[in-house]
Amino acid sequence: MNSLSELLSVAIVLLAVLVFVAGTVALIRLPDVLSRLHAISKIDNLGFGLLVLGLILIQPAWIDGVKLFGIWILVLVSSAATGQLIARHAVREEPR
Amino acid sequence: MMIWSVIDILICALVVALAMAALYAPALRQRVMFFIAFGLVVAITWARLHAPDLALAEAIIGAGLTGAMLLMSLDHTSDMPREPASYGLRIGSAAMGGVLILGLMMIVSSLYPIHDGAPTLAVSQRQVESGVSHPVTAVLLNFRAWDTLLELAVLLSAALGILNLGPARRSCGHAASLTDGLARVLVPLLILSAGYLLWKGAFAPGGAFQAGAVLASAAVVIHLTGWEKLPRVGLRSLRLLLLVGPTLFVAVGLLPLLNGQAFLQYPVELAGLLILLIESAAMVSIAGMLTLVYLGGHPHANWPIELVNPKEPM
Amino acid sequence: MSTILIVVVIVPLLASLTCLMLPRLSDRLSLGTGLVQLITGGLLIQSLASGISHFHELGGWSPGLGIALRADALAGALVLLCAIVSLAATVYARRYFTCVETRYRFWPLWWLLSTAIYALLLSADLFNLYVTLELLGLSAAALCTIGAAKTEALRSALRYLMLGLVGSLLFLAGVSMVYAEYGTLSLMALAGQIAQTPATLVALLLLSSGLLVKCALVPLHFWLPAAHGSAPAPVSAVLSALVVKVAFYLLLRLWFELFSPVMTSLFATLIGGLGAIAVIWGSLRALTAARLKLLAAYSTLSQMGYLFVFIPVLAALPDEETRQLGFGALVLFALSHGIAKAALFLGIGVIQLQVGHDRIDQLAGSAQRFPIAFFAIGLAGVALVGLPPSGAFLAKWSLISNSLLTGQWWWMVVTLTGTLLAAAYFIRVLGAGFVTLGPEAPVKGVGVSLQAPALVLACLATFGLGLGAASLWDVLAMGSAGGQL
Amino acid sequence: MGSSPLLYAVTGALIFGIGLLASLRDEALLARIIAINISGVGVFLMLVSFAYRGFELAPDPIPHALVLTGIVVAVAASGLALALEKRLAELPKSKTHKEDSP
Amino acid sequence: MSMGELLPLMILCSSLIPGLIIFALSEEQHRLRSGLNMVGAVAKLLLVAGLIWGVYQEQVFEARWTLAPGLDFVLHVDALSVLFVSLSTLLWLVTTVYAIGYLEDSPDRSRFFGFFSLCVTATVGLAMAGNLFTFVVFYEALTLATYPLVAHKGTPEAVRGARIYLGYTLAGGLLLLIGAVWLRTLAGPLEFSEGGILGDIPGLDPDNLRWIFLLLMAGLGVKAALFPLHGWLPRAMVAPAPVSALLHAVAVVKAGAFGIVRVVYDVYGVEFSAHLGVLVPLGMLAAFTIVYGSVRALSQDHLKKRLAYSTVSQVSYIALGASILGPLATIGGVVHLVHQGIMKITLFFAAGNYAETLGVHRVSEMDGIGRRMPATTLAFTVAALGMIGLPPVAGFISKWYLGLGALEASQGIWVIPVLVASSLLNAAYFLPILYRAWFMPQRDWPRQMHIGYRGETLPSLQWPPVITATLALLVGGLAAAPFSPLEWVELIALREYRL
Repeated sequence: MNSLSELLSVAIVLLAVLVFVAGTVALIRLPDVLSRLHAISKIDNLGFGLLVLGLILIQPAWIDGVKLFGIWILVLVSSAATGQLIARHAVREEPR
Repeated sequence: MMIWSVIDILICALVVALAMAALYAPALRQRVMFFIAFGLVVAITWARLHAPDLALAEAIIGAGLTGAMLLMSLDHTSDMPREPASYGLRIGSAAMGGVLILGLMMIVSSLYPIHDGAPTLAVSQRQVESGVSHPVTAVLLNFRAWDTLLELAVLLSAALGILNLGPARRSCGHAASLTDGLARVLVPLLILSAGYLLWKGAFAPGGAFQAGAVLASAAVVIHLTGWEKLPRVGLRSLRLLLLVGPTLFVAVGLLPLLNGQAFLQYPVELAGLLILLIESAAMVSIAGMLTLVYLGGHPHANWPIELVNPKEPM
Repeated sequence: MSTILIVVVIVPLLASLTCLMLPRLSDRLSLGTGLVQLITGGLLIQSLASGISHFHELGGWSPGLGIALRADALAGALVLLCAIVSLAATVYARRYFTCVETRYRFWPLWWLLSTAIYALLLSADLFNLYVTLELLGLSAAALCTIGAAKTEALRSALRYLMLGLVGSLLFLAGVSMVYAEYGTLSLMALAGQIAQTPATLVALLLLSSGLLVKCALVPLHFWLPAAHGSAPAPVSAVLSALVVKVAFYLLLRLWFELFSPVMTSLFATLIGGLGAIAVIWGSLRALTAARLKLLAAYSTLSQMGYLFVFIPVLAALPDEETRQLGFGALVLFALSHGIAKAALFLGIGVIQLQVGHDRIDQLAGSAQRFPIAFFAIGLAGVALVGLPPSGAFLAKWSLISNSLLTGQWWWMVVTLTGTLLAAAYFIRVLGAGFVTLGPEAPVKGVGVSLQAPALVLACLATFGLGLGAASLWDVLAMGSAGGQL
Repeated sequence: MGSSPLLYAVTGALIFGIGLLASLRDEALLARIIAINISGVGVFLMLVSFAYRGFELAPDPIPHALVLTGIVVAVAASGLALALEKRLAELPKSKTHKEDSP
Repeated sequence: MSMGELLPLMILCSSLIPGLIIFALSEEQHRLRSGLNMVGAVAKLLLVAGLIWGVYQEQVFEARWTLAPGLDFVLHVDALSVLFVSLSTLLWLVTTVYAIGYLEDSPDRSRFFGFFSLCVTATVGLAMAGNLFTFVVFYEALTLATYPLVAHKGTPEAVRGARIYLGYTLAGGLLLLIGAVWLRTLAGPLEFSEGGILGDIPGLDPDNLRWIFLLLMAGLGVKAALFPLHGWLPRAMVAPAPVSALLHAVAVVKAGAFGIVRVVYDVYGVEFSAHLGVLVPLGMLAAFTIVYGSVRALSQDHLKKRLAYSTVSQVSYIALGASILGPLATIGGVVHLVHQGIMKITLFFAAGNYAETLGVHRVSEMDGIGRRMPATTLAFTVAALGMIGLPPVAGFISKWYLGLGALEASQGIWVIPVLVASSLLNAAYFLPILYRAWFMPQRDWPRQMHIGYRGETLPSLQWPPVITATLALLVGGLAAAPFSPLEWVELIALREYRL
């Protein structure tokens, strides 16, 4: 736990965990579908982004960092698409 | 090292919790969701137990494909309210089951410590002759190639069985322009990574099954986005698709018999190349078979539901 | 390094692939493959009889690492049984499925099932047995739904598949336990090492219960009547004659070769008891069955029960010589039941094809309209009940004398009541068939080639095995490589 | 260090038991397929935990190959079962008759 | 394959091969079928003649085939088997002629004659069986071959009668099987040999042997129609006349009786069984069956049922003869096997003629039948008198010897009254038929079979009863002739008692 980058990465990962916890709490507490959807996508882009950033810092080889970044992009794309689809479905079903 | 045992306990607890949830959740829909989550956590367990091949396979096939199949078949299984068996029966069976499981767990724990069996040494000694550097692929495609060939046959029999079970699931129609965009990005990416997985299988976790499954997931994406303009795969080429893997495998296996060696005994210097050849053919077939398994029917069959060649005797 | 084993296993696989590739050739190809299998089976038995033991290390790796194929007398006898029955069923299926499209879908799956059976008989590796069991279960379930499958056929195929999966899972759990404890999967290596430890006992229980599900011993049997009863005739013939028997073959392998030190006499008596219940219960249900195929399926249940009644008698036999003879009787009974049951199902298929249903109470006049098929059913009945000219009679004779020898007379009582009940439900069928129709009934004849396989099999079961049984004993005596089988 | 694979093996045994019990219960097919897949994972967990040779050493590859084969076989079987179920659901609801009645 | 081995097999095949060929023939080829039948019957007769000559020269005929280790399929011909083979071959020839006439244009004749030949093959095989295992094999085969014959007509009653028949005989077969297997495990291979084998095998527990004897007798008793097990015989009368003639008067019933004689003489040995004390209960049961059968026959109005009950009682004579220790009683019992066969077949032929030509089934419809069908009724009368035991006809001889044997074995006190009582009862149920047939005025017959030929009925129906009746007279009258059944039985008794 000596070098600066490790210290920084631990801090960032802790932050990411915080976001995850907040998102989950929001998911449970919030009443309607759209706002809960908002909480979920927050977890995916912000929380996961911080996690990836934290990990990139402690990666020995830079290529692994790029791979991690690629993973993040993929998660972003898929969560946005699914979020949009669920929202479309929720809106159409609204008058239920 | 204490941190690792904490993580182990956490993972095991999560796995058991998700398993219980997937089995005893009230509604079928919830059970399928829990099952997919269970599959992902099990993928993490394989990673923890130093089995990257299995993590890949579990993620793609266990959670991915099986989960997709279950989701698709949710719509035609009615959630029949099962009247729970009498209270006494449930308690009795739970108790009896509990005792059995406890006994099994004690027995399993009595097996430890696992003596370091001969096989690990044998595999590493003969590794160089197997033509591939990654031990799991060596075992899968050289030492125990007969298992893999039979496994292909199992997949083939499932696919053939499904082929004559009526028409495939209707594609979900044109959901949204966004999914078109997503699919247009994802599908080529999947195909690319399938090729990469296949080629890497020789010296790192990967191989025919994972690559085939990735291709099948590409087909799932296509089915979900309902791309009608794709060229329809002809019946003849569908059959060929299913056949190329096993046939090539058997052909390569029979060659050594010509000069008096055993079945599936690849010549040592050609082993690497032959394994790659077999794996690529197998990938294509596995992709076809898994897609059929997902579609749940004959892609071309336009049988009206009742008319299933009635003059045919039962 | 004998390549005959490879021929036995690979020819059906190749046939399945080529039938899928070139459907138009599939009819002729299937006939050819059936003949090749019969010839190879004959050669295998002949070479085993002259004492050559067959062994084939796949991929050239020693069994510790790779998988080996092995054939001893028991496996050779069953390979021959499978070759005979599947050839007859193949000839039959060519006429049974009138619609060409169904046949094109039938052949590939049919030969996959045969591959599974041969691979299972010859394999000498525990995990390989799991994979072949799985292939067996899946292809059999898929075959049940060929042709215009009604809801009942689909529902029973589904139940058969699910129970097959549960059985395979139990088997796999047993395999993993064995691998954890002994570090190897090869049957030959394991045969010497198995010791009496609690983990091995649990492994034995898991393996055995997995297989008992597959060969439908009494507590786990409810899937069999529906599955065999509603499948098309050639499929239910192979299911009843071969698939159930192959699972029993595996049980024999495990109990007498691998786990013989763990195999207590209490366990054997328990198995015998379950077998006895199966014999009585199966026959009683067959007596009240409404349809011919259900009757045949229940009779399979009860005849399999006999095989389990043999186990405690063999386990209690004192010296090696009589045990070898007793074992020969067991194999003879399995063979004669396999062939006779296939003949019965093929005969029933003829009636069902022409009359459209197989309800027993409306079978009047079938003795006149399909004389050959009905004669085959009668003859198969003789072999199934175990009356003199048939091999089963010799087997029952030896079972009764062994049970008297070992003082366990109750097995004799079970055998006799079972035989009487079997005779009763066969009289019921024969009686219904003999009742003559009025002259005005349309006597629509049936092609001979549809009825011929049933008759050939029936004659083989009664006269062939009846008179040729002595040679089976010397093959078993000579060829029992591996274990004290 | 030998403790952790034991934990996984025991979890595997637990899941195998639970899954098996659930698969024998008379429920909708979907639930029984999930149960069978779960109990399959339980057995695979036992197998892989037997192969684990500690943190530094490479694990024994044979169980890994077995489990890979097992996973593929499991998906094939589940696929066939689901397809059968789909076909059953599509066929016109003929009167559910006991197997013995004509 | 020396002549000794070949002849038994040829005798077997001489009816097996025609039978199998006949199965394959279609209905229309009736000329070929009848030809085949006749050729088979005549060939068998000639072969049997050769056999008789061979056995007379003390030549050994044996064909052995190991079916399983320790279980041999043996055809061994000794004096006793020659007697039964010649009886069944001769009567098969006559019955075939009769059956061809009787089933003139009825359906399913190929199936009928196929099973008919199989049944005779089984009977002949049973006669030539060399050990108890082969005997059981043919015993069961006989059951199987006769079932389709009894159920031939296809009417519901025929099928029910056949079902009852099969139920009884299969159960009996199983009891025989248990006894045979149990004995086999105790005493090793049971080759039939004159004078019995169990006597000189040390260390056999007598109680076991008594139980085994009971099982064997129960198994054989079913076919020999001993008292509790005779139920199937009257019900099996639904079969067509040739079947009830050959089978229920000669083949099936005699198989049981022959089995009893084999077990008592060639397995246990008559002295050893007397020493075991099993013969007296057998004798008692036989005697009771004799009386019971005759009493039941009195009340039967249906002609064939009355004959059936008379068969039940007559066959027990053989069992009675076997159960009395002494050469004379043995001679009486065994020779009755032949005489009863000949007489009873005549009665059944006559009954068949009445049913076929005039549609007469009941005794009450038979008054004045003598004038309408003189030849058949004459034959019926000769056979009936023989059954009662009047001197010129064969029946008298066997009863005479039985009486002498009983006196010689000092068991006369209960055997003689039984014999006298049964003769009186026989008279009681046969004489009214004769009186009604000859002395009552003719009445209008239910059905007149119109036959071109001026005789009373078809030639092939009329001649068989006459032939067998004259045969009964010849056998009775010329009992002392060199090749008569009586001489032959004395030869058998000679060998059995090792005198």
